[in-house]
Amino acid sequence: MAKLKLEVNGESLGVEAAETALLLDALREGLGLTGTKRGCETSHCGACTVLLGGVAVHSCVVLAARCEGKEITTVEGLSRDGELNELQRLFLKHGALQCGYCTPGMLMAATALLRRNPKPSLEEIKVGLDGNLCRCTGYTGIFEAIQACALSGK
Amino acid sequence: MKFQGNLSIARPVEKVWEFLWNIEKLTSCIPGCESVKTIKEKEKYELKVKDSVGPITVHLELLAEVKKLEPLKSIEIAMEGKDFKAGGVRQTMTLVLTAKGSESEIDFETDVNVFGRLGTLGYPFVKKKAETVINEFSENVKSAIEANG
Amino acid sequence: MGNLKVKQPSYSSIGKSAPRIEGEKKVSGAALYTADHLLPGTVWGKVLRSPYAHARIKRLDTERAKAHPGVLAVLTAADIPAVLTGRRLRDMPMLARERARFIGEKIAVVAAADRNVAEEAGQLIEVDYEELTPVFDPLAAITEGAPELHECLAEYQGLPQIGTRLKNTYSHEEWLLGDVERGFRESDHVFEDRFATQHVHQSYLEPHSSLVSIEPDSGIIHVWVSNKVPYNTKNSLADAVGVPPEKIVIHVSAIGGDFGGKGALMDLPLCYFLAQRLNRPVRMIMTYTEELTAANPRHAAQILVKTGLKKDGRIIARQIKVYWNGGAYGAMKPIPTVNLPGAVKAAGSYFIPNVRVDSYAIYTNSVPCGHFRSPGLVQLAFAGESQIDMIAEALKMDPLHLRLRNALKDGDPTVDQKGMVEVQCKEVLEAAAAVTKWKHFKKPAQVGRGMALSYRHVGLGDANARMSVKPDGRISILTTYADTGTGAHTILCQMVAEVLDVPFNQVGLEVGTTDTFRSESGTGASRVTFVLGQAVLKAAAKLKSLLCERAAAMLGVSSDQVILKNGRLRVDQDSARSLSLAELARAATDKSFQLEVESYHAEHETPPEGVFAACVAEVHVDVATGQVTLRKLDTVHDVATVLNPVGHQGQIDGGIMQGVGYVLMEELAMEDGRVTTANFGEYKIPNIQDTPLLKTTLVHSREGASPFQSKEIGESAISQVAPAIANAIYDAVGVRVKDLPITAEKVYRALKERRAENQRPSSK
Amino acid sequence: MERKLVRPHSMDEALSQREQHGMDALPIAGGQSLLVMLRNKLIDPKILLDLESIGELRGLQRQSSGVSIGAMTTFFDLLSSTDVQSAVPLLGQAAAKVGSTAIRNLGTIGGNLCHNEPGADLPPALLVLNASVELRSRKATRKVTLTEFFRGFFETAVAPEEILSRVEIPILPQGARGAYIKHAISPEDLAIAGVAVMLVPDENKADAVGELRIGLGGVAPVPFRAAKAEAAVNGKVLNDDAIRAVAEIAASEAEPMSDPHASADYRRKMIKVLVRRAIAAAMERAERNGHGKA
Repeated sequence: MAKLKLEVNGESLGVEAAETALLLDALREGLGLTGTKRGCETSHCGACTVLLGGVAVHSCVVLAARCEGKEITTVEGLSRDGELNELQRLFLKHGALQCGYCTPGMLMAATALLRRNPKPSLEEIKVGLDGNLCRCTGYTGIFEAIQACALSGK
Repeated sequence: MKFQGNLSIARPVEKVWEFLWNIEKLTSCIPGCESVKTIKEKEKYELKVKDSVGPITVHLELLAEVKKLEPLKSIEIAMEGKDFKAGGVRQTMTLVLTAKGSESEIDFETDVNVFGRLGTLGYPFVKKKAETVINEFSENVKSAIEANG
Repeated sequence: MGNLKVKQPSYSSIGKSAPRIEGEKKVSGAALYTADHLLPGTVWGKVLRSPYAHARIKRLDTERAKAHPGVLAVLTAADIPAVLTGRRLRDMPMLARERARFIGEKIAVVAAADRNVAEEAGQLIEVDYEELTPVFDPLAAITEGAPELHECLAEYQGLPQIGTRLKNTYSHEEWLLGDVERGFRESDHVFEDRFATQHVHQSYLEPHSSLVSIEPDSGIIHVWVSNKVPYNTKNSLADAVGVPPEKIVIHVSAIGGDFGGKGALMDLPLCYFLAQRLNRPVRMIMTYTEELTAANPRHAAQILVKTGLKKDGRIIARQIKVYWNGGAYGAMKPIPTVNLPGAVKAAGSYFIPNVRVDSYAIYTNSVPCGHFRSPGLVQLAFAGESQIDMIAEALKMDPLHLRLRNALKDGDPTVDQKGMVEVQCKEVLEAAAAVTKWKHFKKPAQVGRGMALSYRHVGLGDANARMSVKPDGRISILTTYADTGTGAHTILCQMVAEVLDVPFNQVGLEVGTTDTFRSESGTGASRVTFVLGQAVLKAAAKLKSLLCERAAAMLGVSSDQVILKNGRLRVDQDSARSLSLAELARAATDKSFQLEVESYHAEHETPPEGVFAACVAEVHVDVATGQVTLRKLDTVHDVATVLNPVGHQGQIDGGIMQGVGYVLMEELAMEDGRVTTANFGEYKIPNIQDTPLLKTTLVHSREGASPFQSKEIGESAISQVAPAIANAIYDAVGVRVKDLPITAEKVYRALKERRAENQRPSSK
Repeated sequence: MERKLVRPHSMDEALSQREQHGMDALPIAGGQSLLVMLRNKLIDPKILLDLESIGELRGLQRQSSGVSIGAMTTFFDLLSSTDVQSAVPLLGQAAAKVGSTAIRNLGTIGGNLCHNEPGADLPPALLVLNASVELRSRKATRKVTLTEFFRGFFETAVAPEEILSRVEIPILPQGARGAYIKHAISPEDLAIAGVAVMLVPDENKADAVGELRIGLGGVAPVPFRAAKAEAAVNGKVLNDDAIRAVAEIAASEAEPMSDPHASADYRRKMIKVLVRRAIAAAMERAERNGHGKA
């Protein structure tokens, strides 16, 4: 077993995990951060998307040990002391979620997209979220929420 | 998974049968076949096959049984084996021999069933791998027969 | 009646896009789904599954597995009661007992603290199988030579006593109107076509999960499970494992998508047996490979449609035979006839005097099938609405006119309704034609348009509701109906805010456990707003009169002089004298009585009002590769009051994209009973890049069966999408593909055949 | 016995692990395919050799002789690198078509080549770029052309004691134009058929083709160059008939296999369509910016 020191949402947390443990299991089972969801576990659905060094990754195909010394952001880190951020509010306003299981991953992928490209076109939004499946919304509400967030510039 | 194919061999039927009849030689044409042990002549054999699909390595201990044996005509072999980690394999193979003038032709039909993790998650890899293994096997058989004079 | 622009009564909360009440938890990652409940000491349960489609289990040796380091328990059928389970038809063992009937059927279960150990130990279980002849095609399963899958079918609990018994058939449902033979005799044209549809997976992103923890002293069995019918599940679990139902408490948690697929027991009994044996909480979470190979997908089907028409295009006879590939067990089907609810609408949205529908649910050695959004109707609409276009082509009629010519109208009988009411069929069709300029569409090369139509009814069932005023004056609804993502909970709060005339954010909703009420149907079949909505409104009415009564006593007036207006109890004509809800609640607690009411509501009769929807699809076909690109999708929906516009639109868009996946890409491909598309790289569902331009048009009418004159939307947006796209492909390049999905390769092959036919010198 | 994770900081350290343990020390680059196989127990190496912290495997240098790309360069690095855009735009085009955003963020060129899954997007492009790979062991370094590198179904020339360290792409001839076209159900899939084409103009005859290179993916156990088809047209005028002939020959060189997405026969037929379209796309790009740089 390995003793990892992970920087998650600005906090330095110790977690015990197998040497080749995956980040998804370290976050959920190790640190009890169950906001990141376990979906397909084969790198296709995106429900487990988190930010690693500000970049969107599927935490089901990332070694936890590799994340030491890098900044990890999960959905729990988006809101500051209970206050939802602009993207979260717009997801609610535009019906960008229904069952909510893809939402944590979708929010993280959208956050990474907007950091890389603050004013994305519809096509760029589609490419930015091409690794995040949603079965409830038909994706339209998600487009609108991200476009609104880009316009608001927050 | 069912595969068919046929092989034309530039040797007379008797020569080809002599090879097919010799089960050790025949089964050693299986790619990755490391050892063949006769348990009961012309009936039961134990094979050790090690093969890999990229990083996936499979160590199979196969029990091969000769189901049907019609000299100069056809031979049917059933094989079954397990790999502790990846799962198991069950295969039947029928070879039918026909004379083509001074040469001969083998029509073969094989049905491969793969179980365990290889059977579910590995299915796409395994199916394509099975195709390449069978092509390789038939080439080995052809070159083995045509090789010795 | 044209596009009736009905003046909607002005509401304060109803008709607004109120934000999802559980939304904040979902976007912040705080929402707890079954797998998110982390109890200390929890161990994993993992299942060993049959590699054979049909086999006798001769020997089962678990010694080596039990001895494997880290393994805490290994259970097989011998260790558990020989009870058969099922939502209606009880035909499925919890673990295969001497006989495996599909690849993936559960043979044994292993418990270990480490998930990997639990998975690996399964391989150490030695099983001797004797292979039996399998049968995979329903049409073969009913022939004499087919193997009998369930010899003791007659003894099964819940076996429907209807229709005729074919081999391997556990349900034959018949729907009749008039005399279909006479209808065909009087027809000038008769068309007969066969269609085939594939297995598809609901593809909710949350895999089935269950967690069981048993309190040591009291023996209370706490259950968290991704299941939307907690009371049915509690009772069937109790029967299955032999414990009194009162011992079981199911905590209703958030569900990560259902679409009809999360109503069966799945791994729950095994989870219990392990928890009971180990005195530790046990969790079982299906991997997505297990979901795609051994859950409860939508039924594949062989469908025969025979339609008779008069010269003038009137349809006077339609006969449908549908052979459902039910899979190895019927245990996943919830309705009493153990058949598919869509069968009743097989004849389509048309007035046809003579109709016969035969719907057969048949055993085969493949994955047991269950419900998926508008079960049965999606398959039958593809067949029926494809054939309508084929008929229009043959009669040289515009497909729009053929539909308008036969569209259902008020008072028309169908196989299950004496006379339809509030029918908006023509209006929906005319609106679709108008908004897409159907008649004057100049068709660019390889572009085509297709149309389709279907209708649904709202779902039936029963529901409880409890309502109280909290000390801070907030109103709290208590339900045990899960919101599987549809937004139903938000709508309930809007309804209560409306009738009690309080601001929307002063109404909250809590989800209880199966201790809260005795029993109810649970979420499904688009019944929640209709049935639970009325239960909640009854509770609101009771609460209102209780509040007025209490306020009257405190204000010293008679209760009929008190009115509830924008959040305060006021004396009529003297509104200065009033009390806030908070004051009333505090007073109530002093006098130690609760401001709490309870209500129950049941609906057993399908309301005669159908909810119609049309779809016009525009596609481009790349003739060199056969690839279909969806350019635009117009859908038209028959609505009355729209309770929550954003929620309503979400149900439409979600239903559409599931329809798009169904027709163009989704298939649980099977080879000799084995599902070969075992992950999302192989089983393709629409992703964000596949969403075309979607345009929704609402056709308003006055009345709806659901509260506030609203109509069903959950399952009425999906069924017409597949046939509309199939018809558009025909319009674009003249090829008719009658077996789903319509992949690029199938279009390519059909195009080649058509080119070959054109070159062949005509036989005359 | 618990699996070990070894994270060497130098090639030496990594190569000695490989020398000691061979295939049991399985290198992991981006891990986007490998970790799925690990999680599902299809592979069970004793050691995972994490290449992330080896500086020598990183970096993309544009030299006069061409472009040298470290094995740990991610797809995202490739599709956003200005050097790639100007020197070998075809590689950026192919990298943009691999998997999804998250996979492009972590997946690497070295991992993609060593996994060698049929239908992968980079191999056809790298084949027509005449790329070669540098394979290093503790004792020696050798350079292998890509055609020799792809040995068999999921198999490459990497020996148990070796690690793929760099991908070398020679400078493109003047006026060369490339295009990569992929036919798949959804953009993020492996290709049902993937065709890359590089069109090198003939110095003296304006409308003739000096050299036509065709790379095919997803239509055989390994990605390969359609050598026969190329030979049929090098030096000739590329008119419609010539293009159709090239497409026919290329299709005949394939050994496609069936899977749930497409049958073998359909894959072969798609090669004809895609080769014609790729050549047209490359020629159209040639006209668009005259005979300037690729």
